[in-house]
Amino acid sequence: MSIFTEPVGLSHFLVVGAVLFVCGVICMATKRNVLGVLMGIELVLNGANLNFVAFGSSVLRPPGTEGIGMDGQMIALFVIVLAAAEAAVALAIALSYYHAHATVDVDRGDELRG
Amino acid sequence: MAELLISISTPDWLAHTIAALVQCGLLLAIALCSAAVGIWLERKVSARIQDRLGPTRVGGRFGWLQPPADGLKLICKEDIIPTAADHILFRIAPYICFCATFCVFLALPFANGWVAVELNAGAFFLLAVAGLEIFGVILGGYASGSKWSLYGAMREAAQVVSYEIPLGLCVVVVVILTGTMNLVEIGNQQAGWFFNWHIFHDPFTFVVFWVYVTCAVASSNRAPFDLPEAESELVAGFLTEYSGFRWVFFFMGEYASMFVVSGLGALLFLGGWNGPIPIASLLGLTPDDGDVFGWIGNLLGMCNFIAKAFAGMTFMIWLRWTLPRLRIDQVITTCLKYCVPIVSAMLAGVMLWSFFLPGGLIAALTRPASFPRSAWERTDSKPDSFPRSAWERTDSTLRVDGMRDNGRVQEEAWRRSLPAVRSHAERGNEGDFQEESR
Amino acid sequence: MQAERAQSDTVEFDVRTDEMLINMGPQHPSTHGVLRVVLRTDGEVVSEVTPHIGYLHRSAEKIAEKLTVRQYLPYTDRLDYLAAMNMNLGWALTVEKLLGQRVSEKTRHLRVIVAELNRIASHLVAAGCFGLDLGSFTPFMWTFREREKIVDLFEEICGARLTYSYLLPGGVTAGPPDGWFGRCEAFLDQFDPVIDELHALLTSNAIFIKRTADIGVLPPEMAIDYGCTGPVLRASGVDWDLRRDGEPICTEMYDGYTWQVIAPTGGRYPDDHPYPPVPPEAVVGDSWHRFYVRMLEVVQSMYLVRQGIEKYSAADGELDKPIKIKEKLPKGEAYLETEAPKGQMGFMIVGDGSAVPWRVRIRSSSFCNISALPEICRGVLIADMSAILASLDIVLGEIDR
Amino acid sequence: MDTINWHSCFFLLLAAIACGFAVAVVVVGDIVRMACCLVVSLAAVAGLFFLAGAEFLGAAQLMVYVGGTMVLLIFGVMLTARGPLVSMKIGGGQWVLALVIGVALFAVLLQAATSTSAWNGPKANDQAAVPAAAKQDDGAAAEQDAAGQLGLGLLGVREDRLHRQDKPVLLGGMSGYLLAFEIISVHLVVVLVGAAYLARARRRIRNPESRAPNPESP
Amino acid sequence: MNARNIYDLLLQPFRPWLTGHDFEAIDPWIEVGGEGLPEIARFLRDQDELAFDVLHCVTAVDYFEPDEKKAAKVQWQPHLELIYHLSSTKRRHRLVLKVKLPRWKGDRPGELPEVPSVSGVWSTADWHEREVFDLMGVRFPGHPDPRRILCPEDWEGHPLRKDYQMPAEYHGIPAK
Repeated sequence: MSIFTEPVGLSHFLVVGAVLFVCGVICMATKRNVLGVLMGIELVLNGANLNFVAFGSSVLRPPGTEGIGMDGQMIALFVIVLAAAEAAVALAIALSYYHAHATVDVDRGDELRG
Repeated sequence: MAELLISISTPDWLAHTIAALVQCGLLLAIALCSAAVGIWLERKVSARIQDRLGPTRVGGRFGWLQPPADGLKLICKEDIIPTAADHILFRIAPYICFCATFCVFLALPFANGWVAVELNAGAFFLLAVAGLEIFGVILGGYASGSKWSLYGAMREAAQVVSYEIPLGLCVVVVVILTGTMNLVEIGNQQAGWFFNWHIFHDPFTFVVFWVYVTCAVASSNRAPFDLPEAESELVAGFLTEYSGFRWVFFFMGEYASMFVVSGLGALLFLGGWNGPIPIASLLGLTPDDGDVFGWIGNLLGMCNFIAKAFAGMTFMIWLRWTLPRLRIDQVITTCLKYCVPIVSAMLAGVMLWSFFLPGGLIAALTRPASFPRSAWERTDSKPDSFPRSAWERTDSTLRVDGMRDNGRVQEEAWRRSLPAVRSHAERGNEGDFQEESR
Repeated sequence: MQAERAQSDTVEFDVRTDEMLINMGPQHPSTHGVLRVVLRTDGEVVSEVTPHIGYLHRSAEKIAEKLTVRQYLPYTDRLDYLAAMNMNLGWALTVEKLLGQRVSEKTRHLRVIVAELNRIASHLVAAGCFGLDLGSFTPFMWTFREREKIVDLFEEICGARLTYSYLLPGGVTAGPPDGWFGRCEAFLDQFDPVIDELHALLTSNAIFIKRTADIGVLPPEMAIDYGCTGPVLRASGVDWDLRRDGEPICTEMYDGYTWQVIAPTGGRYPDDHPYPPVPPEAVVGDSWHRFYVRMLEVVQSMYLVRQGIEKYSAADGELDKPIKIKEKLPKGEAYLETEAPKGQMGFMIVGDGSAVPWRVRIRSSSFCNISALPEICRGVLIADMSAILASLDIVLGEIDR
Repeated sequence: MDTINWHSCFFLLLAAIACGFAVAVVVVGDIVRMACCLVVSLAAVAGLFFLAGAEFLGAAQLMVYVGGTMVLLIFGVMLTARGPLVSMKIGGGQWVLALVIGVALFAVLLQAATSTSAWNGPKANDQAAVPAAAKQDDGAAAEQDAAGQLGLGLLGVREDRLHRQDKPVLLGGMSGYLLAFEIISVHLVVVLVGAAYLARARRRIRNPESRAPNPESP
Repeated sequence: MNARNIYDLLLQPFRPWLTGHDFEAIDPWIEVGGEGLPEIARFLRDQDELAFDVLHCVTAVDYFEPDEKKAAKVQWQPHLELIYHLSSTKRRHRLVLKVKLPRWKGDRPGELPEVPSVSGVWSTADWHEREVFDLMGVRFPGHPDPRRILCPEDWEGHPLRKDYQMPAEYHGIPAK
């Protein structure tokens, strides 16, 4: 019984989601570039999204069990849309930060300024 | 095909892999051929417009072997990577560009059921994947390490992202009309005479079609919207530092994407594989008349579709050799100040029209308007029916479903061969089967 | 509009980016040769333009100090190589001015014919390249097809297709072959409708108007200040043409000809013509007008060629023989500007009594026209740069000399 | 059992791509390459969505995320990428800290993902039951028109509950996610305007046409 | 208005700077002293009856005979002559201004002679003066951008001078 012949289940997806999530967290922690941090956030959101979709998918469940159905996909859809909006705002902030400081290093932005 | 291989005692996994590779090869061939024919067409049409002859000798008459000859020459050329370039990205970019275009062919139906992967969200998938092409362009432009390339990449990003909005809205208009995003179904709903085509559905769709044409030209970077590679301003834009076969990949990508947007336009608005006159059904070549006749009918349909796609390409070529290029601010203005508002208004118009006169223009002229019962009433009164089908699920779509069942021989061959969707296909068949037996 | 712009010092940018220095040229498709323009850009907006010339410098003035004036003639071909006849004519007239000579009637009319034909050819190249620089390739092929016919005519008359060396000081190398004037007229007849086609393809094209109208506006005062001449000056509304307003030796050549100087004075072009009207967006002195003036001048040149052919056949006498190879030059200096297609082409010859000039000075029109580039390109978009450069219609051969 | 489950194979392939490039995002220093790796990873996630039967979502992921957001991101990278800013390193200590936290988090998540038995997939010996289950859950319908279902779901019509007696198809008095949908729409508009405002910069440059002296150097 | 009338008009305000004239030449000219050039130029441009709004050309002639045998025969002393060709689009008349200069400032070889720039009066002079500086070696104090224009920035010598020697090589490129 190899992995190639066995059907994938929910937990397989969850593992992938976990990997993405953790990568995103590490990315957020270790990057000094504003945009790098932003990319970490995207990864985290995607990991979460994958979980939502997996939970909602009827293909991945053993028969008879009940998932969250359509809700999973709908939440994932909202997450995608919100992530897009978040990216736009974050990018705009990054740009004006860059104009103000001539750098995109998050560690240098330690003062509040109007 | 996989079944055939299994029957001659090939291992199951090998059989499926071979079948998948053959299918991919077939698709690749279609993509490359469309690009090659596009290049040949470009050379001939531009030559006619400019009082020239164009290629005449290569391959005997009409220079029909010119594109392969060009390709051979370009592949033999020196492959130059500038020192300032980001080597890895510079190498990857052309493949991204080409692969994205190629992936679109996966979901592009050529005739009723003749599609590699029949996706429910086909139209959406097509738009999404076609939009990935710009990654190759942006990366190529950035990685070249040249300011002109960077400008080309920036322009590409600004332009294509802007034009995705009206392009998407144009598709949404058709999706609202048909009630499905399945391209095969969209094509089948336009069967019959040419007035069944969506472009003639109502005045709004007619306008939307022209907006689609504008956006399609813009999103495939063709003149007058060819700013990313504007040769008189940016030397060659993102292509400045590319040479040899990497350049060929970009080029192929461009022509293949021209074919794709033309094909999508034909599918959405111009009846897809349905000719202006339903010759196939008049001659008795529908799937109802038997497999062989159905197959011949489909072949005719494919010719029809390809002819429409190339007509679209010819139109784009004609535009390119006639018009000067727009400026970047004018390109964005065209998108945001004209295309988006127009198509939004048309979207509202189409919604109203299909609510009051669901049958289209011809139906509106021949039949008195009947106010449809709302979907809600139906849902309440008949909870077992599919509410999603709402009021669009008219007789025609049911008929189409029947046609699809009969044309399953080819369809299944396509489906089974692509393993990713095999299980899905099986389940789909299972469902259909039970419906039938019921 | 002008006043409004002048009032505010603040320019608002949507997204500010780093300033970037870009070399446009010397290998760039729309710099018409080896011009190099350094652009300081902010995104797509050009904030400063610095032309760098000299890549084609070949010491034309120094060479002239080693050759007699007749030997030097082929070098004038290479100044504005798209209008070599007019370069020859300028040189010939300057030498004649220094020598105090005048040519016969027949020579005069022949000179008018070839000079005006070359003006048509040069303006055709300008129009075609204008289209090319705006991204439309077809007009280029169409105009070159017509130019090719003119070049064929020149090949018949002098054997060369680009560097003619035909109009020598004192005369011409040889008379036209039999039937040449007939072929000239045949060309003009078939060329008439082609002009309409070009107008349809470019002048009245909506995108063309959007790309050129109100772009690179050169006000008349600035044009005069920078010494801009030719169609560039006239498109700014200055009614000035050396064929009419020049020194006697120039204007005498056109005695008895009826034609008009094309300049939009008071916002109007001189005559009713069947060509597309001025679009409301266009401002006098912008790129569109520079293109339009050339297109209308082509028609005037056609009138002149037709009249020249008529007058040549009617004129008595023979064609003049050119001066001797080693004709001695008098002491003194003569400066003469003639109306070449791209503007006023000036030659100065300082004679010291020998056959070789002591000093020759070449004042080229493109040199002055392009010196206004930094002024008119401030704040335009990169795409406008190529439109403006195309509208100035420069030839690096005469800028760098 | 020697029949290859292609679904699993493709899952493994896409999962490997998604995870591999996600790790690459963390490891790679160059910001542009990072963005590229992220693109590939996200595209693979879109593929996983397809495998999970969420076609519409997969396409949406490709279009919005990969096509829109990432282009925006790369745009931003290109706007701000100047030599020293392309790759910025951080100290080893921080790396170690981040890794420790990351690994711990991963361990917890892994434990959670594999421990619940109900989350394990349909075993191979249950395969005979799959079509039946699909039918019961109306899985076929779910695959037939996922987008339509999704749309109706937003409106509160739960088609996936058609065959369930315990939950209502139409929630009385509720409209599903309609409110959330509307809020997000408004939110998006606000975000667009806000982003445009933030990125906008006023500055003074010397206007060439007014020859007055420059009041403030740029 | 011919050169003689213009000369009469100039005589009143600028008598000390008018150093010579020739009204019988092919192109009649007036010679002025270099230091008074900008004022005269401004006067020529702004005076309504003169209105010389166009500067066609600025050029220089090097009167120097490197060949000693021939040098004995010439009538002039070695010098440079700057020539300004002016005309008016309003009044339709022409004028040639000349400025005589020593070949070297203070006759010390290598020190370039100087003439105040007129680029503030006619913008045409901007590039033309750069060209004269580049090829003939005359400095124009007051010029906004005194760089070489045709030759490379690091070129040595001024090619149009009669005693100019072409360098043997330029950045490793043999020039002879």
